[in-house]
Amino acid sequence: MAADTQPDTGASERFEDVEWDELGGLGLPRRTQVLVVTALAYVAAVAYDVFVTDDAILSGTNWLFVLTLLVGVFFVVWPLVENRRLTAYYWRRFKKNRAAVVSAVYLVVVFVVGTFGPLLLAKPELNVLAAYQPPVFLSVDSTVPTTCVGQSADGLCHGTWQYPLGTTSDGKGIAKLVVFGMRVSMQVGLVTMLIVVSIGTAVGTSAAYFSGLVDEVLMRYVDIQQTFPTFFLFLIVTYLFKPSLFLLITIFGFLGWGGIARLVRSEALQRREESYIRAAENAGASDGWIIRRHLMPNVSNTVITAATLLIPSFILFEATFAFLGLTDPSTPSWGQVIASGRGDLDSAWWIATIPGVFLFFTVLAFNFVGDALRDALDPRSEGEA
Amino acid sequence: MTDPLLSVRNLHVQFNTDEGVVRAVDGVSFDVKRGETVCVVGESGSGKTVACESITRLLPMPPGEIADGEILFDGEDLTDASEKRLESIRGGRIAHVFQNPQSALNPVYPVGAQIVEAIRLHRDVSKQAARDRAIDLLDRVGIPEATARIDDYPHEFSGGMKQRVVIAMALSADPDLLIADEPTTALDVTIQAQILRLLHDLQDEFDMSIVFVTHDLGVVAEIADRVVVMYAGKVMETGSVYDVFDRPSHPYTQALLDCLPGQGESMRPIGGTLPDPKRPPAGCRFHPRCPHATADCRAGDHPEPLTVDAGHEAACVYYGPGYDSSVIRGGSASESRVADGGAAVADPDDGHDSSGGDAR
Amino acid sequence: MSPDPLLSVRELTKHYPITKGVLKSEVGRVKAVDGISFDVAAGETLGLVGESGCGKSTAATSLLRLEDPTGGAVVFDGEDITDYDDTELKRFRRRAQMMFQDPSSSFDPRMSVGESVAEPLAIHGMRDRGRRRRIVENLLERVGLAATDFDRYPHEFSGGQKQRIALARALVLNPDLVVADEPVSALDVSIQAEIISLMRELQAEFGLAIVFISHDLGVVREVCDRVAVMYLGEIVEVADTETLFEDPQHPYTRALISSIPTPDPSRRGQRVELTGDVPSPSNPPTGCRFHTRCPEVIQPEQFDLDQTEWRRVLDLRLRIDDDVDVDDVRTFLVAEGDAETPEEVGEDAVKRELRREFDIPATLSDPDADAILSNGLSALVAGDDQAARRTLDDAFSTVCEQTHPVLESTPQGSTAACHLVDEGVPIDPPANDD
Amino acid sequence: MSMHWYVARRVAWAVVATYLILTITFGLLAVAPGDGQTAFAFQAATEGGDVDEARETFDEITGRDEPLLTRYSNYMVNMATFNWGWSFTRNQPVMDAIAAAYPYSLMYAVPATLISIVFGYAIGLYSATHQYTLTDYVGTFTAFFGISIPNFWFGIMLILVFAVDLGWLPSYYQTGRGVWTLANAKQLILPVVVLSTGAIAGNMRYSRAEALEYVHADFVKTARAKGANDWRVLVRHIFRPAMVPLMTILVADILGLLFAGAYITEVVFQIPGLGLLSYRAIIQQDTALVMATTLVPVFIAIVGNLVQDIAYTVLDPRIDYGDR
Repeated sequence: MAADTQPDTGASERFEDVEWDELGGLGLPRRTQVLVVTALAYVAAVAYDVFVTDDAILSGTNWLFVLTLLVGVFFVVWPLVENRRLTAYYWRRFKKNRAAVVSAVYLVVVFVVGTFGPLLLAKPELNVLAAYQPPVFLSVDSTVPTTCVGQSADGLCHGTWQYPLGTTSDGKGIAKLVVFGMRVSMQVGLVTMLIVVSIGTAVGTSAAYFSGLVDEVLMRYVDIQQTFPTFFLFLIVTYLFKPSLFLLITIFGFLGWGGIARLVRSEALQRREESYIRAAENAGASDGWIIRRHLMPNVSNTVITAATLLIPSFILFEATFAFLGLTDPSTPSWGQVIASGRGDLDSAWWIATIPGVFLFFTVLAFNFVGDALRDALDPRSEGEA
Repeated sequence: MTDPLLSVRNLHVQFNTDEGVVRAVDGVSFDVKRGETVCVVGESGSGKTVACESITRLLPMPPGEIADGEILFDGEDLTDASEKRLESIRGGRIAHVFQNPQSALNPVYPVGAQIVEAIRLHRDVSKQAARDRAIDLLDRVGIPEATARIDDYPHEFSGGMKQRVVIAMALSADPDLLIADEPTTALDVTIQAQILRLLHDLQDEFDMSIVFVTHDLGVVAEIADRVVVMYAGKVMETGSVYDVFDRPSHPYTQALLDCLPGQGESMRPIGGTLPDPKRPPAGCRFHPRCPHATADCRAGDHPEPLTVDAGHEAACVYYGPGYDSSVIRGGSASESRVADGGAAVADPDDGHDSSGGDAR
Repeated sequence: MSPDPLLSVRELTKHYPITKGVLKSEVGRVKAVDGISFDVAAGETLGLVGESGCGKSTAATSLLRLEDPTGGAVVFDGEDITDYDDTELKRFRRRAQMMFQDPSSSFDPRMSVGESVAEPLAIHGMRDRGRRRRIVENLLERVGLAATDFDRYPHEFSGGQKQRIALARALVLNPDLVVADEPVSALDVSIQAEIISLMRELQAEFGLAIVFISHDLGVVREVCDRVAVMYLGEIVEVADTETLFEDPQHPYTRALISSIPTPDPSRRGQRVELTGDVPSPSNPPTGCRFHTRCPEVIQPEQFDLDQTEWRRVLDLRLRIDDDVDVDDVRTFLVAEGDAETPEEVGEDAVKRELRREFDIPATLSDPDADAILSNGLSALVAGDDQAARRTLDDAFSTVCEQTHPVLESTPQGSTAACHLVDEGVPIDPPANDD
Repeated sequence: MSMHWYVARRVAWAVVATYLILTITFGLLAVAPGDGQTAFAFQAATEGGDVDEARETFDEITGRDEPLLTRYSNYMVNMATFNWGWSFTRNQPVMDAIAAAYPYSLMYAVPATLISIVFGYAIGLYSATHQYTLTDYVGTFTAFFGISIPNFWFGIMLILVFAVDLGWLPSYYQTGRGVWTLANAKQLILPVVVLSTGAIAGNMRYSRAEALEYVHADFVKTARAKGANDWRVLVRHIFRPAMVPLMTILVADILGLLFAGAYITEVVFQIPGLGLLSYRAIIQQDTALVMATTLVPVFIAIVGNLVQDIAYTVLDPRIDYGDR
């Protein structure tokens, strides 16, 4: 079996020679150190923004978005980089699904453009003169736009590069709106997901770990929360209070975690029965060690998959409410643009169509990626690759 | 002598996977006579289950595929039988019992309903008559208070009792052939003994042939009339149970016997691992682990089955011209085998079974 | 055995409460382990065998305090570990390790096997990553793998290889005791042999004591110095391996040994067969727990029944105490076509059927016993369950049911808990009816 | 624990959940700024009434001037007696408005539900039993399409193509046509398509996943070994056990997907059902109507969950009543 035995380098040590009494306690791993420092810095920055400055540097939603990105770096990117061999193995499994790879690339583009685009671009502005411009390479009857910004010929108004995707009825460039919409969608999807996953994981692991009464109380609460359709709750709340993106994110975030909590609980209960947890216990590991080193990483596979599949539903909810006009009208979102184009279907079809295409593909991409992740990360199919 | 009930001839079954073609069964032949018990024995991954599930095409196809060979059952070639024809044979003339009784019964139906279903699929009888027969069958396989238990659900039975229910279901249409795939592996030894006894008694009562698949040579010795030893998709040795146990003639059979624990003498591991099913070694499939391997074993095709004695064949070059078979058969041939578990393998190709050679 | 064993288990008990309702009130207890005692000397291998559900795995986890025992003492190297606090327990964990049955779940799929093997080192304070790696690489080579396997993940290994790695993990803290719970049961015979040889080699090299848990007596015979046989939470016999196999004293041990299939077709059919399943540990039988299945169960003095007949009569009696429903028997006979309706089935037919169901001959070899049985059955068929039970219980009771036997030394040098042993009743295995 | 006891517990639980939800909505109403009041006052002002008087009248009507506890008990009693208030925009009791609207919702939601169950499960099962075939790939891909496409946008696109461009179907729903007329059927086509697309996809995906759990199960192999044909294996041995988990999804699906989906569909197609009623009430700040139209689906959801849990116990003999 040991065919490729390496020559003894002389550096090898034998376990029976270890003097146990000489060994000291544990140090914190590097990731934890950096994590603590970053967390402190983040809290300080938020506190400064809230208590010291008058003008908010970043809105609440944006601070949450930054937090989401930091969490992503520490709990997804860092472990992936640290365990390169495992990452490569998951990647090999993931890339079998070509649609998912394409989707992932698309999502990265949307993420980058949506995150950084709005920093570089000015907010789309109302310009009645530029209303109803068709997208570039396309043309529309000259009677549709009030004035044609691009070339006008044979009674047709042609699109122009100034507004590559055309304009809305109030003259906002759709391309810009799409970019700003990307940010809203990414923020809603990712931040809500972070809240849902954090609470869901915390509740799920606590229920599984403490069991008994704690488990009973938490899970019965989840039962109630799950019965209450978030869609209608949000309707009531936005009706009674002022609608905003922040409100949407918090309501869906704080009431949408029931499914994840149940999932994490059942996963954690299953994992806890596995021999490797017993083995670690038997080696003298503390509860904290087991949760941190074994339970969390192994439950994370399921959570990541579920989270990826949750994101599109949040994006869809946001778009739906924006379409209904139940969100903050000053935040440009895809749903809003679609709603604004609804009355002009027979003349300016592109207004409702183009943002919808982006919305559709973004949701589709998340679904593809989530599905491929499930296949790639599913421990049950481990070893088949 | 009459024709055998079942005759598997040069059967090839393969799986087409992304990583290549797996020839799980690669030219297997054996016969089952009426009223006889044939044991197909081999390690996990030897292709024994695939071979047996191909007989009535229970194996999902695709991805599986019968690439070549014929399966003659009572004179009829099942490899080109229609699905409809196979359905009437399955459970009718050929019945199956599987390894894991815990999952072999549908959890949402009472056991009685499942036996009644099996009966009514092959016999045009009333529900009441089928139910009466189901009670009778449950009683015959040793379920106490059959009348009371017929409406119980599978989860209300212990493992051994479930296996009895599965056997009752298999017997529902008086089959001519029972294919039992490791029916006792998941059970305790004490329960295993009960089930083996039961099968033995039922065989006489129902006058059927049994193909019994197992990896446990102890079980083989207990119930077999004849034995087919498989390794890596090939048949290594066939013969009567006495031939095979008293005069094991293939080095692989000897190795299998030697690694049985608890026989009083010191046990010897075979060494090495099963070959990669996608890239089996040239020549004899067993040569990388065989202590007697010669240059002839390492090249060309797997050896043809050669006659050792009447009715006793071994696929080993030592029974061919130019070889002295006493090298293998003389005494305990395994002396020359390297006792160390790992170091026996010299072939670099399968030194490391990264694909999980002995994994299921 | 040396006067001071490394491990000494005394009256170890582990009960699981069965709770019911919202208030979780205890309605019963699963007596998984019910007062077992044994010693393991340094460097010795003790086998713990029994059918599934006999409590052997619970015994393992309780004696290592992976679960807290309900009662009893576990003395390891002179100290009772059931009194240990967390710090002491952690020190104990370094010296006692466990190996698990299922190779597919014994390793964290997200850790390389090297990290898994090195984990105990880190837990016990070895901070130097490089040093951990050097030690583990060396150890992997010694269990027959390569140093380069350190970075590979569990899914890249076969079952047999994983058990080698599991062995490495159990050894890496240089323990004095390893508890191996069915370490080879999930493996093919040929792979089993390899792991067993490896375990034997390593045990010799490091002077390990091993508690080897298995349901496979063949494997146990291969690796163990002494064997303890468990049945329903109790130890029924302890003996040196060879003594146990050559001259088993407890009928259960005899039945277990006889159930092992032997690769010798000329010896087929010569076995003592146990009927039925292991009873539930939540409600174990009174007296000797094995009396419900024991082929050698002692008969009352006034009868002289054939042992097999007696066993079946006792089966019938015990079942009637539970739930034999005469109406079911009638329905059965209707299903069999003996009558049109349950009411038409005659009394004699029911009695015949009851006897048939329990394989009791039409007349017993002892006429007195037969008369009593016949009376009892008549009462039962007449619908007087009480009278039937009284009649049968009075006549067909056994010492095995009433008195719990204790472990006693036997002339063969083993200890066994059986009335046959302590009463010196000559052992007379039942005739095989095959 | 017996099944009756279990069912009783679940029913009691549903009552508790209802009570909690009503309390929460009451709490929300109590803390929310009185937009309804402002609207009412504004309406009074435009009609030439006295603003302050209007405010007081409003408070009186809604009982806002009474102590919190009294208001709470009044609210609960009113809720329990289905005295759900007065819709000032429609000048009728809220219950009447709902009674008038719900047939329109049923008119397209019922066919959409049936279609999505039948087609969803049929395609899902077919896909599962024909795994890795071309039809399976097409089926799965279609499911992704259905799940990902936003209902409202899909509706608009269908209107754009079939109503605006091709002119085959009307783009908006018009009332006043007989329920069983061809014209009515015609104008229901697009809403049904929109609503069922997502639901079919959802059902298909879940039923495929569930069925796949069983396709390779040992007991399915046993059934085939008995000589059962493919159809029988599919229906009796795969679909029946898969029904158990599918029940859960079915209810969640009908409630979640259809209710939320119906809401948006009605707005897009201007169908005067519950969704549009609710939407208009929100726009017009008709608080009593908003509360009623949102609470109706919530209560249906509670009842649905109850039914689902009970169905679960009927379908799965293995369920341990004490465990839940």
